[in-house]
Amino acid sequence: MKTHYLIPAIVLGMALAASPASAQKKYDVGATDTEIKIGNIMPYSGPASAYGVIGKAIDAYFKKINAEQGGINGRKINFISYDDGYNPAKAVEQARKLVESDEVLFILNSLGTPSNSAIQKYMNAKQVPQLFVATGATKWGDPKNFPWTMGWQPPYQSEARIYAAYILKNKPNAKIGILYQNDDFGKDYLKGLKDGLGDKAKSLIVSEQPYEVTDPTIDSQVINLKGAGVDTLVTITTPKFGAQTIKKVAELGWKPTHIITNVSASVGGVLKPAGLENCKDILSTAYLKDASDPTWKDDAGLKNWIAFMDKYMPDANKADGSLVYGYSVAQTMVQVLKQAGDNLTRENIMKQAASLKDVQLEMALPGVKLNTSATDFYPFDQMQMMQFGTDSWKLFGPVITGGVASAT
Amino acid sequence: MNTAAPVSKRRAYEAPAYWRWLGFLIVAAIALPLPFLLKNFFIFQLTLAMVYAIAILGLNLLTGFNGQFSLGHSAFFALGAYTAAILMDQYDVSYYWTLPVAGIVCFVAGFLFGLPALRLEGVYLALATFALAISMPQILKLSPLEHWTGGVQGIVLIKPNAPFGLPLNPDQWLYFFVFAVAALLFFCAYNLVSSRTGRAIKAIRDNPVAARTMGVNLSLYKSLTFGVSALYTGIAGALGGIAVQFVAPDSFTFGLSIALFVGLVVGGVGSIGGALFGAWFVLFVPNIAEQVSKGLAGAVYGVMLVLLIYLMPFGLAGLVRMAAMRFARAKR
Amino acid sequence: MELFLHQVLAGLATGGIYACMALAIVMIYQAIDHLNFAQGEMAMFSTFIAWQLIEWGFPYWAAFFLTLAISFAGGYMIERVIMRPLHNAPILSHVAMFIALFAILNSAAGFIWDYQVKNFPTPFGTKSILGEGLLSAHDAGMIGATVVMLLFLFLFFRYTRIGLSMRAAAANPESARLVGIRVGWMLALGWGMAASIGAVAGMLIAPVVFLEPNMMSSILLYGFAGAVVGGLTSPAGAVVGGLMVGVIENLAGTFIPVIGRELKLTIALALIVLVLTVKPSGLFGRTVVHRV
Amino acid sequence: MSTMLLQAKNICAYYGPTQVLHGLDLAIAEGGITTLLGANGAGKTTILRSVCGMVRTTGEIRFRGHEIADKATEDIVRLGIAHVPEGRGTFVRLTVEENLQLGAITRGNKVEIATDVERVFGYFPRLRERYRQQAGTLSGGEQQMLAIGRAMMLRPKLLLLDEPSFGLAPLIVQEVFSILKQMNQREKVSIFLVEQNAALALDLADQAYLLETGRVVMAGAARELREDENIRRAYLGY
Repeated sequence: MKTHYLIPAIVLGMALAASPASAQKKYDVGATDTEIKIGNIMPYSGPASAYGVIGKAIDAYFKKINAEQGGINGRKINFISYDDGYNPAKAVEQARKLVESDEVLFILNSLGTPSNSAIQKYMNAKQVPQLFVATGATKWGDPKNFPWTMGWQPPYQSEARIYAAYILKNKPNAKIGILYQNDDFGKDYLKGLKDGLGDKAKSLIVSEQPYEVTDPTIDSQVINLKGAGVDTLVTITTPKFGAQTIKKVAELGWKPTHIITNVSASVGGVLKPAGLENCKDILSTAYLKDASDPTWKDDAGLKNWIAFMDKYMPDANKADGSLVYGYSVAQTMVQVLKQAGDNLTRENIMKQAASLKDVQLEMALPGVKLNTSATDFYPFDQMQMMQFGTDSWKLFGPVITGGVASAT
Repeated sequence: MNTAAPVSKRRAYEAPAYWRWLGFLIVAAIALPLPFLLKNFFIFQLTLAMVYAIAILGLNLLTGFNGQFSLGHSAFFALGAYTAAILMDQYDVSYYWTLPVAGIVCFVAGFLFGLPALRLEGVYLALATFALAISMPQILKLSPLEHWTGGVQGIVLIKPNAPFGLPLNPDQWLYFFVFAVAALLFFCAYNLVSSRTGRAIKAIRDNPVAARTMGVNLSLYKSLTFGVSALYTGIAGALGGIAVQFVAPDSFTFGLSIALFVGLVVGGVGSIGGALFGAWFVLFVPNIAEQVSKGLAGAVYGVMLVLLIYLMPFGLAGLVRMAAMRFARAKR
Repeated sequence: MELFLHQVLAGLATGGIYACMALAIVMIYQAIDHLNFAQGEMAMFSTFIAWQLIEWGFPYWAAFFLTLAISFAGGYMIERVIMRPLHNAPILSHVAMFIALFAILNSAAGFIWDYQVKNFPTPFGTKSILGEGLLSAHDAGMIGATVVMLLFLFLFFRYTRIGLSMRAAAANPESARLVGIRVGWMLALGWGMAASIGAVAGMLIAPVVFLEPNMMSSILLYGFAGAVVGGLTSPAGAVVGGLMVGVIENLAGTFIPVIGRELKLTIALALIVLVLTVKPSGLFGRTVVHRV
Repeated sequence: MSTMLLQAKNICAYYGPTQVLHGLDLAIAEGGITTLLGANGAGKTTILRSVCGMVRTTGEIRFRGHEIADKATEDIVRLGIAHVPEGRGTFVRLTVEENLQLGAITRGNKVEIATDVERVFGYFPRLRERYRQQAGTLSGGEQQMLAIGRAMMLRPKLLLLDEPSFGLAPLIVQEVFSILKQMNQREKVSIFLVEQNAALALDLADQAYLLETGRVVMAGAARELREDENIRRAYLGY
């Protein structure tokens, strides 16, 4: 079976980017007639090694493109991925290696807020694109100060604002308790939530409980939240702590309105380990399809993804949301490169990345589209809320466009 | 583990003084032209290697020469880096002035930490320093300090340009700058170790009871060594922050302490020159490991470490010393 | 006051985890006179083996005991194959070896079983038995199992010849050889037992924190803290120490304003270091008196 | 004179690359007390360590017909050689009881072990009072007694003693040495004694060797050595 998975995207892209393949070939370092060199930095070792599969998924997808389509516009993709062990100092070293020694055209989807913060200034000074960074911090969409850096996933703050709006509308007198990871990720969400609640933040939030990634359990924090009389719990955690929280809340016989971040909403990766019976009515949002959610079992996009997985990553655990993430990042990249045509300068890559119009990825939720412009560096800024039933998420309400892009 | 006397009690083979000078000249002859031959990226890597070498040397002064075990040197590295970063970022202090300040701050911190640590030995000291390493990133993230530390986001720094209109790019300049600082610090370490004070420090390692009866003030010397060790590591931290142009809590986790410790062991406990090889290992072996296998990068690293320890249980310095001893014997 | 009680109870439940780990740490310290940094990863790896066996359809208890046996063999082999060639090397080289072992086991587990969190079954059930879910049957079972192990170890070391031989071999290998003890075997045996106890700890802890390759890295720290505060020479001290760490940490996080929530671990550690400066061999540790 | 219990031929011993013993011969008679004299650093301790396989040794050592030069320490011990090492080798963290039990760790019969403990108490009544105490808390003399007691728990054929008088008060030394004499006679254990205090050692021993820088320079009956002019001047000091 040889299908062009990106047909809708390609059609759209062609329609919008008038004539992508201009006659004249233009290259910067890293691109030739036969090859495009793309760099990447991932935490294959160290505390965040769980996310290393993103790099592997991107790599696998590019292998597929090279094998099945002969690359993009006749150029094979050479994907060079390095390990930074989630250490910013190492990320700087690896970024410089990619740019100065391997001479890549750009760096794609480097992971982690600290690592990307560390290399941002360097990349912009060198004028090398730092594309589609793998972090949802809000600061990545700042074209005025950092024209060479672009985010990809919905900003954490956008998602948090969606929850804030939901609470204000449905539980105006909520007693909100927040459990958050004490790092850039947690604090960004916290800010988004407070901004979204506006004046009412002070009166509605009754307890904020941070935890460290190094904490073995979050039991103590959950007990404090319950003790503070919280009736609306917002859980801003990574998957492991998300599962722990769901389980502990159930063990305590506590039934608050429970909102959990998209990061920890995977059915296979979080809810199943925590016990599906404990997850009834939990709220979250999504922008990508959850491969472990039975809702999508007959979905064409998912079937393509499964076919890809079976062929190129047969040993991977399909419940891992990072695989869908990496796959979608790679598809976005392919789209941008197709748009760029034969003009493979760094400037044009950046320009094309900033000219995505209503691109519907096959693993994105229906209606959740990629959009960028010269002033909008948040490719994904749409999400939809969902509530857990007995064994799968049920999407509800409209596709919401986050407020952050327009607010800044 | 019993780390009261962690190093072998065998008599070390002492190379004659002129060998050391010769060694230094060879190193300098190789190191000085390098920045004109290599790409900027490699210059940057070598700069980082020198930074780690200084930090490992600091750890070696404490563990190798004084017999005090520390898993907490990432904390002093962080303290030095943040001192430099905050001075540069908030008070516009020139980068070169941040080094002495970072050194002094870390010396004081190390000395003060050394005081209660006096009561602890072996595993207990290991735990106390371990606790320090674990706590440091959390303290750096602390909300009340966010104004200075930048909290979880860290501080971005500007790379210094070469002064006096020297025809060097920032990477080359920083390389020479770090080389000069490293040369000075290594020189001081050599002199310290072979001085009267140095003998007292080593006597404490080898036989504390005898040292005391010889009139060595144990508490003072141990705390001072802790301070000097922290000073070295703190200066390394400041240089590291300047070179990387970014400091954040995640750069200074317990993993850094482990890396420094591994560098210490493979370089050679109680050897000053060994720190250079240790730094090389810390910086490059993870890169080699990930080239072998991405999924098993950690395992490959571990296996390489195992093999290296089999090959030279006393570190590279031990191996060199043994070879030198054989050589000297053969000559006789 | 209610919150205080709740936090103490929850602290005991979490402390049970630390106590379990602390016991494994003290055990290997008794047997090899070292702290083993790879101990947590060994426990994690054993737990993955148990998980795999259960996935393959073994009943829980069969998997449990099979894992104990496999772990014992694994620990024994690690000593024989990896540590043995180093018996003349300085102690710091041993520590570096533990670090290497840590890296290898952690990375291999991630490679084989990936990083997705996995649910691990509990033999005790999850019913709440005290204070509405504050102390579940599993928590109680875990503390109970720790105490049983403690008792078993106490009897083993105190009253069996092999236990006595192991203690002697660890404390003074040269003298032990001079009374005819095969020290090499004793060390390997110690590693095997420590690996088995670690496996029990891992299998008891996993149902609470979920199984994944990094499950043990932070627990090991708390285990160390518990073991050291209780005194490394005293298995009972380790258990008490572990429980204490759990409770102190919860109380610090709950009742110290502003910095407490963000620095609860730091505060707990600072307290421990304070305890050590007052009582350098831990609360229950025996001071070795040397008279010449 | 009875047969030879231990016979060593041409032993050389090395610490790392340094040779300490240079091909010496030695024989210990069954049932007797043999002493080894020599200055500090002459290699006395090394000989004991060679016999017990604790140092790299070449040459031939036969004990009751077994070749033991290439055997591991624990196997040599199991043949019936008990060694009280320099510094006594006490297990300081263990109790007196446990230390004694360890001495008999290679033996299986619990009843015999219990009677042997009683026998040790017969020689050293003070150990009975300290039975449950941590060995590290004992005084120097008591620790020496414990070390000898522990060695006797093996029911050895040969007892190696390294400087039993070291650091002890003269009165205690007298006591220990007279007990050693009794043991030698009653327990049928041969003793090989390394001692700084030559006068004391020669009084106790039947046979003696004099060692200088890793070589035997004189051997014979203890009585004869005591009369020797050179020995008197160099080691006895009168």
